[in-house]
Amino acid sequence: MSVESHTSPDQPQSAATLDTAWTLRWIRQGAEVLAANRPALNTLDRDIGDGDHGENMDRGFQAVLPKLDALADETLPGAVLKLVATTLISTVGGAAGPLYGTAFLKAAGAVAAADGIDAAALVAVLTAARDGIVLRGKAESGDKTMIDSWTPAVDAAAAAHAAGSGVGDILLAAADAAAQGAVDTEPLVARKGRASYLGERAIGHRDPGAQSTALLLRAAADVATVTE
Amino acid sequence: MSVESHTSPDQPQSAATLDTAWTLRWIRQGAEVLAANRPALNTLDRDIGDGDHGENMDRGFQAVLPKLDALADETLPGAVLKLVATTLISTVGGAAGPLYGTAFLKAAGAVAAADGIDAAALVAVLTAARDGIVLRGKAESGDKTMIDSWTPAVDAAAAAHAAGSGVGDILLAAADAAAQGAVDTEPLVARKGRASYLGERAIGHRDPGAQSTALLLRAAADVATVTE
Amino acid sequence: MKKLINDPKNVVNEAAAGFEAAHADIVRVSHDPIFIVRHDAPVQGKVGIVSGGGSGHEPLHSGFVGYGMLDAAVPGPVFTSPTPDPIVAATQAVNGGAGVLHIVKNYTGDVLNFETAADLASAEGIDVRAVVINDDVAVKDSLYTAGRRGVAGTVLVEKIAGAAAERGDDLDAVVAVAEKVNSRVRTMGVALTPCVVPHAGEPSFVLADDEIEIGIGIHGEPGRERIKLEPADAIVDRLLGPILEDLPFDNGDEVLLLVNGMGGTPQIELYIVFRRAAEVLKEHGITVTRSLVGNFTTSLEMAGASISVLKLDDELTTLWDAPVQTAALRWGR
Amino acid sequence: MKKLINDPKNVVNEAAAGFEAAHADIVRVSHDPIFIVRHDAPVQGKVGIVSGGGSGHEPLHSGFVGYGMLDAAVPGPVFTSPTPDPIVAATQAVNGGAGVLHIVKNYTGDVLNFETAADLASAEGIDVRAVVINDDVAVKDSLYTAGRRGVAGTVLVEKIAGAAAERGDDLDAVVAVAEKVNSRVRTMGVALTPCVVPHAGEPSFVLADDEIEIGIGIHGEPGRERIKLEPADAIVDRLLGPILEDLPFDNGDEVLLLVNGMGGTPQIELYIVFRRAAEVLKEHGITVTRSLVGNFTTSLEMAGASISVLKLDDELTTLWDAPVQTAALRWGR
Ligand SMILES: Nc1ncnc2c1ncn2[C@@H]1O[C@H](COP(=O)(O)OP(=O)(O)O)[C@@H](O)[C@H]1O
Ligand SMILES: Nc1ncnc2c1ncn2[C@@H]1O[C@H](COP(=O)(O)OP(=O)(O)O)[C@@H](O)[C@H]1O
Ligand SMILES: [Mg+2]
Ligand SMILES: [Mg+2]
Ligand SMILES: [Mg+2]
Ligand SMILES: [Mg+2]
Repeated sequence: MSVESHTSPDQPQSAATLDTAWTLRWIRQGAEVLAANRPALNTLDRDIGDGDHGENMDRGFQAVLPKLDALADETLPGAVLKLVATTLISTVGGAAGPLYGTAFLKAAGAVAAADGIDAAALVAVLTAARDGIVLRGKAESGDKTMIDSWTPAVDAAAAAHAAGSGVGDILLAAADAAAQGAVDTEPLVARKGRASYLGERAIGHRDPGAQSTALLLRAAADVATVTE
Repeated sequence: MSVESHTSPDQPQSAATLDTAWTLRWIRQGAEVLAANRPALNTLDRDIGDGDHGENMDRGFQAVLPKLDALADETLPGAVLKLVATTLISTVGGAAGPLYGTAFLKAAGAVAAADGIDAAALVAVLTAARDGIVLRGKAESGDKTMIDSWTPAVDAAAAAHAAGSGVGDILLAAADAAAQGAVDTEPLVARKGRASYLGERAIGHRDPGAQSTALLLRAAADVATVTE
Repeated sequence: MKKLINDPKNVVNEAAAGFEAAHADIVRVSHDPIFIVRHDAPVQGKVGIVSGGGSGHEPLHSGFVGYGMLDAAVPGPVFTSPTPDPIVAATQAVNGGAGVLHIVKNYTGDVLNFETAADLASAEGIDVRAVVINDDVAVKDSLYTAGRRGVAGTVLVEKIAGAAAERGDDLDAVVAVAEKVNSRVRTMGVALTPCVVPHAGEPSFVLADDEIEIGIGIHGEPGRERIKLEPADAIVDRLLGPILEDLPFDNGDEVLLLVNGMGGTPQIELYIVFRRAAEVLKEHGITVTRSLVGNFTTSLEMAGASISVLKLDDELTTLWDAPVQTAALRWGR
Repeated sequence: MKKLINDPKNVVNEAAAGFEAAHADIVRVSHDPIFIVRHDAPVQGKVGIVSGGGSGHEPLHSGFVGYGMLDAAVPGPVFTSPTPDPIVAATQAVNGGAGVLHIVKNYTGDVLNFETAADLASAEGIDVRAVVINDDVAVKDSLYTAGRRGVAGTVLVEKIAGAAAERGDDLDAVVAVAEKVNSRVRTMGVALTPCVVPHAGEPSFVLADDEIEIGIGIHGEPGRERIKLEPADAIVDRLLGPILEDLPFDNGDEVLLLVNGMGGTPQIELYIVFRRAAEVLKEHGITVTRSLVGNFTTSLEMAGASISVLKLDDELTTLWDAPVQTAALRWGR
């Protein structure tokens, strides 16, 4: 695994900006984590949906992998994110396909033609992704959707940035908040997506999309923070 | 229950001839026994057929009962048997309906207009019933059908008659032989009826029609032999 | 047992009432004795066609009553052949003076009850003939069994004989074409799960979670062998092999391919079966010129399917294409 | 899980290939991206109608492609909406210059993917409009849910809008009639057993041996309540009550009554349901003038049924009666 660390070894460190290599590592790591969590996400979705969320996410990210391999070396981070977006849109289907697709598309737009994502840009990227999902899916916080993972992540990222953190710590904060957000969907009644048909019976179950968001953001943080 | 005994009490006795009252008792007792054995016959038929033999026989005999109640007092045994025949034909369906229907029709024909069935007539009646079934169903002995109950019964009845037995003992002999005949179908491979599709897999299962025959002939004997 | 029924005793009657309510443009229903006839029966001068048998195989036979197919269907109790009375009544109801054909599936009960009914109807001066359908190749030798069973091929006989009667063929001709179809169609089925007869309340047989029954009958009677679950393509090959050998079907034949669902199998699976069957026929140089896919001869909610292959010629193809207007099969009007 | 399939990944592709082989007179199939079109698409000057959604509901939608109904169907993976690409391709394939209607069942995934597809197709100059079907009264308030689901009423929209397009109505008129049908049809369903999605291999939900789910969705989503098994008549009453109240249907209305099987329910049970539903409607002074009974919008092998009631008028009745020639619904040609 390539290393972005510019400081001393033996300590976890973050890069000052996230580059194409990080973007590629993120998506590859995300694909790996989603593949490993396919059954778990299916199970969450079986409890309160139709049991295919793991299937859908895995199909999409597996379709992305060969396309990453084929990219030219000089591809910019925004272009990688856009490729992820279009591939997810054309392979995931279901609710998650257009929602994650839009998220990556808006993220790509936020990065634009920059060759690196610094702390401020990172917050903008996460915010754009979340806003894209809201634009398409019209979910509000507390509706028991992936938004309940994304919004705490965006808020935590903004707070970390305001506190002067670098990209690695911002991602860590976002990942931690997303994970907590996913857990916090458990007591909720759903108002969007299939789970909304369950009424009270959705209580006690974690939203699968919130969980996949948490997994993806954790992957983003993991590949930014490296230990020698 | 009416009593046909002409001899001393305290001993099982048979009437010299079987009359209308016996015929009515037989069919009523048969209906009762078949109702009680409905699940058991269904189970036998489920093992090697389609699971409805108890249902079919019970439906038919239950349909007979109110018709018996409506009979004029002076009805002859042959007319009772004919009524049973036509009712079974029009209510049982399946293979058993036409076969038992024909048996009772031929039995009625053998009794004709007699007002009682003596020992010789009884053997003729049983023989006619069996022959009727063979005529319609073309089964041979050992084909694992009701014939494997009827033929031993007819043979035993003929032998008992030849040995000088009265109608009660003839019926007992027939019932015993039919019961044994039903048991003896167990090791057979079927060559007629639905069980024939099972091939070797029919081995070990008793034929439901042979069993219902044994039950009916036992009822015939039971209501002829009375204990004070 | 979970079923959308009221009293198991009333299943057939209530279904007939529902059928009548849903299809009053096509049929009338007699409730006592119970049978279903074309709304315009008897059609004067036309050969009448009556079929029937135990219920639980719907749409067979009631779903095939109507213009260009059956004149009447006589439903017995579930999986139990009807008695002669309703068969006689149905025969009378469809007698337009040109005689009546009984299409009978080869089961002892059906054969015997239709025989009795035919005797009674004949005694009343109706010219009744019977054709006994025995298309199931799973059952081998009538020396050792009650003979081959009548299964999904029955639908093809009913459609084609019905078209012949509708165009005005006489009784001899209708009997001849029914026999011709029966002689040229072969079927074999597979069960993945058993079915539950309402009055019994328990499965009619038991299959382990990984077992299937090759050569199943339409009442859950067993067939050739019980094997472990295999991919659909392998199962199709097991069914088609004996079918093709039996007639035999030859290179150059044109056929109708029927993939019939047993009741509980999703359509998507039936098309997967059809795909492989068409592929195998092609490999044998046999051309599928007509096809039918769906639930036509079912066993209640059994999961499984059967494949039927009918060797066509111009006459049969023309009769197959002729207009038909029934609850379950309809085209051309 | 026992299914007549090969690799679960190939279920949709192989079924499409089988569908193509069986119905070459009616449809053509594009395999990459996967969609099914009328054999004569695009019909110049005719409004094209495209529907689609997750597979597992067959015959919906592929079985309704053909003359007088859909121009194309886009099957997603089982129970998962298709992506925009095949929807766009199907939209292009049926565009005869008069615009294209997308008939979309109201599920987040379907709505979003069809939206994206419509944007892309519009960008290529095709006039695309969408009607979102939400006939399921089991789901109450779109303030608290993703809104009512599109279920079996979809078939009625597809038939009637298809007839309007076939007779030459323009896009506005076809959209209007589709919306009219959607506004006048109400549906509610019941599940007796769950179904098994092939790639999952396990039931999508669990019902105890004596439990049923009232208000089930067509992917096994729950509805109103889980109750103990009841007689069919009582279940029908539970389904019809909310349907009749909702529109509301009134004394004097003429309606189409659709009793739809979920896939694993024997036809005989569907007719028992139909019987009671017709009886209840009659008690309310509502006349059933058109009816449809069978498996039209299924959930794989789920046992259960849904009842749909559509308030007819002369226009809708005329369009319902118009000729249709598809794999699963056919009359008049
Ligand atoms: N309107 C919405 N806004 C945001 N997220 C949503 C919305 N609807 C559904 N989701 C998310 O999508 C997830 C389900 O995705 P998936 O199972 O792949 O699609 P489908 O529901 O079509 O089967 C839910 O867990 C939820 O997080
Ligand atoms: N050809 C035959 N000759 C004599 N008995 C027969 C014949 N075929 C079937 N049977 C008898 O009928 C019985 C089955 O009757 P039943 O279950 O009522 O009818 P079905 O087989 O039509 O369901 C068998 O157990 C057998 O004894
Ligand atoms: Mg899902
Ligand atoms: Mg039986
Ligand atoms: Mg039977
Ligand atoms: Mg889905």
